[in-house]
Amino acid sequence: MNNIGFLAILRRDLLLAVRYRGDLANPLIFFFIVIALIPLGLTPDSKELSEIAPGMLWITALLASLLSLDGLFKDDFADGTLEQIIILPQPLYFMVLAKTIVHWVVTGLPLSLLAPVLGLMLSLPETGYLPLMLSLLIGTAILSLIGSVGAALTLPLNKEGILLSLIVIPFYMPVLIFGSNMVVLAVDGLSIASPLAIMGALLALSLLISPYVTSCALRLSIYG
Amino acid sequence: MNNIGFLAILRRDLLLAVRYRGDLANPLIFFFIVIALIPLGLTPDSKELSEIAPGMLWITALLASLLSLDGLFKDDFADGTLEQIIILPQPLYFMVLAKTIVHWVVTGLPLSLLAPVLGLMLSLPETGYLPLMLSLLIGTAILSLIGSVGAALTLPLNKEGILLSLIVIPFYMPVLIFGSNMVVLAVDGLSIASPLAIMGALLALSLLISPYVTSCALRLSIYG
Amino acid sequence: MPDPKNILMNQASVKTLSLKDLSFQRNEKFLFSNISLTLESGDILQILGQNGSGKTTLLRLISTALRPYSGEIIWQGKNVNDIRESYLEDVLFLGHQPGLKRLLSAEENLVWWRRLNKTNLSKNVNAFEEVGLYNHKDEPCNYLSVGQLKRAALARLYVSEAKLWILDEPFTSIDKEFSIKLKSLIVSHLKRGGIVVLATHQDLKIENMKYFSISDLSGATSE
Amino acid sequence: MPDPKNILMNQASVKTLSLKDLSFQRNEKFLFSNISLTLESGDILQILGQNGSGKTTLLRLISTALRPYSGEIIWQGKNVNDIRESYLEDVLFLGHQPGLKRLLSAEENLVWWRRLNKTNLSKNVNAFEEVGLYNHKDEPCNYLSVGQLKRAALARLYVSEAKLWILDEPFTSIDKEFSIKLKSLIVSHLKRGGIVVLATHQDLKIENMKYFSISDLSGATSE
Amino acid sequence: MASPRWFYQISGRWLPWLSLLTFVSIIIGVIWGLGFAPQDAKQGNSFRIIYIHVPASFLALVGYYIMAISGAIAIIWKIKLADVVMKSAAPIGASLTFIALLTGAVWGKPTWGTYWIWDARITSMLILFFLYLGVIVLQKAYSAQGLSNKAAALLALVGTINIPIIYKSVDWWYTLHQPATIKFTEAPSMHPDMFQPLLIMIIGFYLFYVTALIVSMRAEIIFRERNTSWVKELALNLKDKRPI
Ligand code: HEM
Ligand SMILES: Nc1ncnc2c1ncn2[C@@H]1O[C@H](COP(=O)(O)OP(=O)(O)OP(=O)(O)O)[C@@H](O)[C@H]1O
Ligand SMILES: Nc1ncnc2c1ncn2[C@@H]1O[C@H](COP(=O)(O)OP(=O)(O)OP(=O)(O)O)[C@@H](O)[C@H]1O
Ligand SMILES: [Mg+2]
Ligand SMILES: [Mg+2]
Repeated sequence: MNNIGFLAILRRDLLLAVRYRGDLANPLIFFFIVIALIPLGLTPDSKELSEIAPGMLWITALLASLLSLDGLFKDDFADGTLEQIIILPQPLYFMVLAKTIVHWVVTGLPLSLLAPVLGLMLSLPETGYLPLMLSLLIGTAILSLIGSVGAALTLPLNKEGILLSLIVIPFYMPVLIFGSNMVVLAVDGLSIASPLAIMGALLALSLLISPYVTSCALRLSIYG
Repeated sequence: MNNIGFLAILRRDLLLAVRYRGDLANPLIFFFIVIALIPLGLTPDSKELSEIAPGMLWITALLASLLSLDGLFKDDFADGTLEQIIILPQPLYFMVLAKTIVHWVVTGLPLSLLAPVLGLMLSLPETGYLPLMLSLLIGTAILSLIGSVGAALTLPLNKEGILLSLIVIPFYMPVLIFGSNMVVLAVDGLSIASPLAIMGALLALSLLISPYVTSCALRLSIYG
Repeated sequence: MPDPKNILMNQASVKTLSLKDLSFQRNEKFLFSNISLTLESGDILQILGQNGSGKTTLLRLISTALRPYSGEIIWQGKNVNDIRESYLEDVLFLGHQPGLKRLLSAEENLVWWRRLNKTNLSKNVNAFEEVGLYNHKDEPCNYLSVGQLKRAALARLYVSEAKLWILDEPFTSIDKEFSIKLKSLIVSHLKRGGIVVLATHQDLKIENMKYFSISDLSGATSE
Repeated sequence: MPDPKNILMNQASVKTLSLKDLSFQRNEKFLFSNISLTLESGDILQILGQNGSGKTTLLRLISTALRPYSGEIIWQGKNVNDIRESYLEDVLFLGHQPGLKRLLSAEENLVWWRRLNKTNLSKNVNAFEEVGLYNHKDEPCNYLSVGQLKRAALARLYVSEAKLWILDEPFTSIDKEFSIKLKSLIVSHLKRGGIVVLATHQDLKIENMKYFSISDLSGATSE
Repeated sequence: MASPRWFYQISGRWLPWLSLLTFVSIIIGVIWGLGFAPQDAKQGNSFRIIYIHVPASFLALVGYYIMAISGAIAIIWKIKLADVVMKSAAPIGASLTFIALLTGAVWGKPTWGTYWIWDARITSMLILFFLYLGVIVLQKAYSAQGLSNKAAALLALVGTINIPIIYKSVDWWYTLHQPATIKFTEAPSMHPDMFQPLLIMIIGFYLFYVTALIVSMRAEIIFRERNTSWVKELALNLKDKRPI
């Protein structure tokens, strides 16, 4: 019974992402653009760029994921859908999980796949490509999960936009540290086992906790 | 007669910014957070940081201004105010100008004033503080003006969010280049006269053109 | 029109909804207090009251979307908080807002709601023919006029098997012709043993209608 | 009730609004075509039509918020496109959407509209007493109920000096008591020589009301 | 005069000739450039990519001006045909820009040892690509037809003012930093045997551009005027000629 809501929301949100198009393209465009701004603002020198590449790629991917968060529940809230979903005879948990998964599929996944191309533009050494993708794949999933809590909490505020950042960023920091560290290690030819293990643990933890907390936060936001 | 609308919108939008609070605080918080992420993602080494400081400060300020843009007309559009403003017996030009000015007062101005503090966090040499502020003051004003065109053009699209970036960023690039260059020159002890002059010219140009183009774009968006 | 109650008796299950001493506060002021009433299969209750008197609030309480300050809502003899999921399977709540995605068509929206709420939106009717949107059902909802949007939202009523309908101003923005259809839909729901609670400012002239008026203290006052 | 027209004659200026062969297309299909009619001071026109027939569209055309596909709107003998600003000084248009900022109070919103449109919203009345929101006028608008919000938007009518009122479904969501008040406000506007064009599905029973019905081709069909 | 219908009929007469010329000049250019032009002393055969790279880059730039200026004309003088030019020019220009970027990147690997450097010209090409994308996305994003064209034209119009500024600033930025990496070869003094086929390729790309523009304009015109009597007549005639 439980997965009725899960599947229905999964399908609809994917359909909506395809319909809006922008949902899919926007984080990618943002990623691309910010990476293109960096040489303009800093330096065109490829050696200097290659040094900051892992960190900049990770920070930018994090921002792209963060910025697409604020639409996670907003539309459903504004048009009354959320109010209705909450009074469905089904646990909210799975529906929240479905929405979060779609968020990752629509932002984190394509970001991770595109990352090597942008790595190339920032002269990231080739040995960094795969670890970059891997770290982003896991990392953005954690970001989406953590982010959904923030999105739910800031839902009834009118201009959540960047306030959301404030709430969410402290929790993003460990992900950023281990994620970019993984790439740096790989570029330097060292083992990435330990940050990878930590990222895996973080993912498991947030998968366990965050949809539940998000459901509570949503109830709160709506009953307000 | 013309400045009736101008003053009324100026006053109300400032009042709204104070009322929402977030409007004022959000770009600052974003600015702050991204700058705080940089040492985490890149390197805590202050020498390396000080080298990328001017560029990073400028890029971040640009993003903060950009991201706050998408609310410029959205609320007025959604609640029917814009539809009504367009049929007021007054030229739209001044009302658009008023909204753009408020956007700058609420984002660019505080960003510029806060920038030296963040420069300090990134170990920017002290000689860079004033030029940083100056370049941001002029630069963010240009960004707001150019940005208003993008915000108006993407208004009726449902998820404008980041599509706006795509449209606006190419036009932001010269501002970024000259703005960050000004800081670099100052830090190196060179004259900033020439980028300053260019920024001034850009400001004058965009002040002349952009409110007009924005009005046209708004009419377009609404007649749709 | 025969008394719906009589037809009911033939049916297996008579449902009852009662409110017990229901109170609700907003900003430390009571919107209403100690509301007690009981509805049975075939009953329709119209909630009356001035703008801002708390009709919407009361409906949202009954739908469990809000929680009462004090008092209980009883369904089939049990507090709805204890039997939340099975209660909600019997409920259809349509609020002020349509709950439609603007970029999906009216039909896609309905299909989605049916998928989400299989137990409840399961009747096999061509809802869009009923609400007169057959020609528009494939257009994205943001191309619909206000009244058409309302109709698209009301389409859910036509496929609903829920026993308890909670309707917040279902008659706004719709034209006369469709108002009449909607009223007859409500009446036939009652005949099938359903219960309806609605808020509207119109006189519906449905037989055996019950009324509950929220005496206005804090609402808009037009004197 | 005396014929408003007679009272008019004493007044200095008689205003006239005419539509000439007005047509409008949406998605390559005509919503309506060749509408021609004339209204004079004291006239009220109710636009009738099913949901989706194009009432809102017609009102937006008259307010110049949309541009006609073909045809002209004439005010005082001149095409409104040529005298746009002076025409708009005579117009008050209230659409479906309230045009209120949710974080400002009802009063702040009204003050702002008055500041923006000095020539037009200049009457000195306590509008909030009139619309029955006196106790709520200092609350942010997102705390108002749907009907209260509508009243807050309608408050502009009470301070308006505009000759031509264009009202899109002004009676939705408001309670009976205030409906009556609103109707009498409209009647007194007519007596003062104003013109009203409105779309509503209700029977207003105002004397000498003119009707225009948009014959429905593409709209919702309820058969 | 410049009505879409008139253009459709006129261009119908030109099109066969244009296509033929395009085909011939590109075939000649390709065979000459790839088969007969001498090898480059330093780069060997990899230099032959120039025969696509340079014409593509060149037309990508020219294409933006064609698009932007026609957008401006469409907005200012409300000429329908200019609108059609603008809409059709955007995807063609974007594709050419993309080809220039791609061939440049592929070329970069053997010559510089890396696919990408932040050279001034390369950077402005990237920005040009963004500009094209913006116009295309904006056009796509609006659902209403007339609106999307006006919005995109407005953007292109603003672009005309800004393009020179953007380009100047990128040059300035690059000269300021003067990085130690390899610099872009400034108009290499080319052997005439290499240059002549390049010239033919450029002419061929020009012709190709015009042909592609006309073809997509014609499609766009038919689509826009699908409800007019002349298009319906046209469709009927086609049916008569080729009964299915
Ligand atoms: C992604 C990388 C590249 C981009 C975006 C790019 C872009 C351009 C552009 C915009 C032009 C000017 C066309 C004109 O105005 O005539 C051009 C010309 C040219 N490019 Fe590239 N290019 C790239 C890589 C390369 C590479 C790797 C080489 C070879 C070393 C190269 C060699 C040339 C030559 C020889 C010309 C013509 C001579 C000239 O006008 O300076 N390009 N390219
Ligand atoms: N932005 C739009 N794009 C395309 N079609 C639209 C758009 N807005 C409205 N329509 C269509 O135009 C028609 C007329 O809409 P309009 O809002 O004028 O109807 P209405 O008579 O006011 O209806 P109602 O009684 O529901 O308010 C409808 O069929 C609607 O689907
Ligand atoms: N989120 C909120 N916060 C504080 N007060 C609120 C909120 N929502 C509504 N109110 C207040 O609660 C009261 C009841 O609102 P409610 O929406 O239930 O009224 P209603 O009877 O449905 O009115 P209407 O006829 O206008 O729909 C109103 O006075 C309103 O101002
Ligand atoms: Mg209500
Ligand atoms: Mg309408």
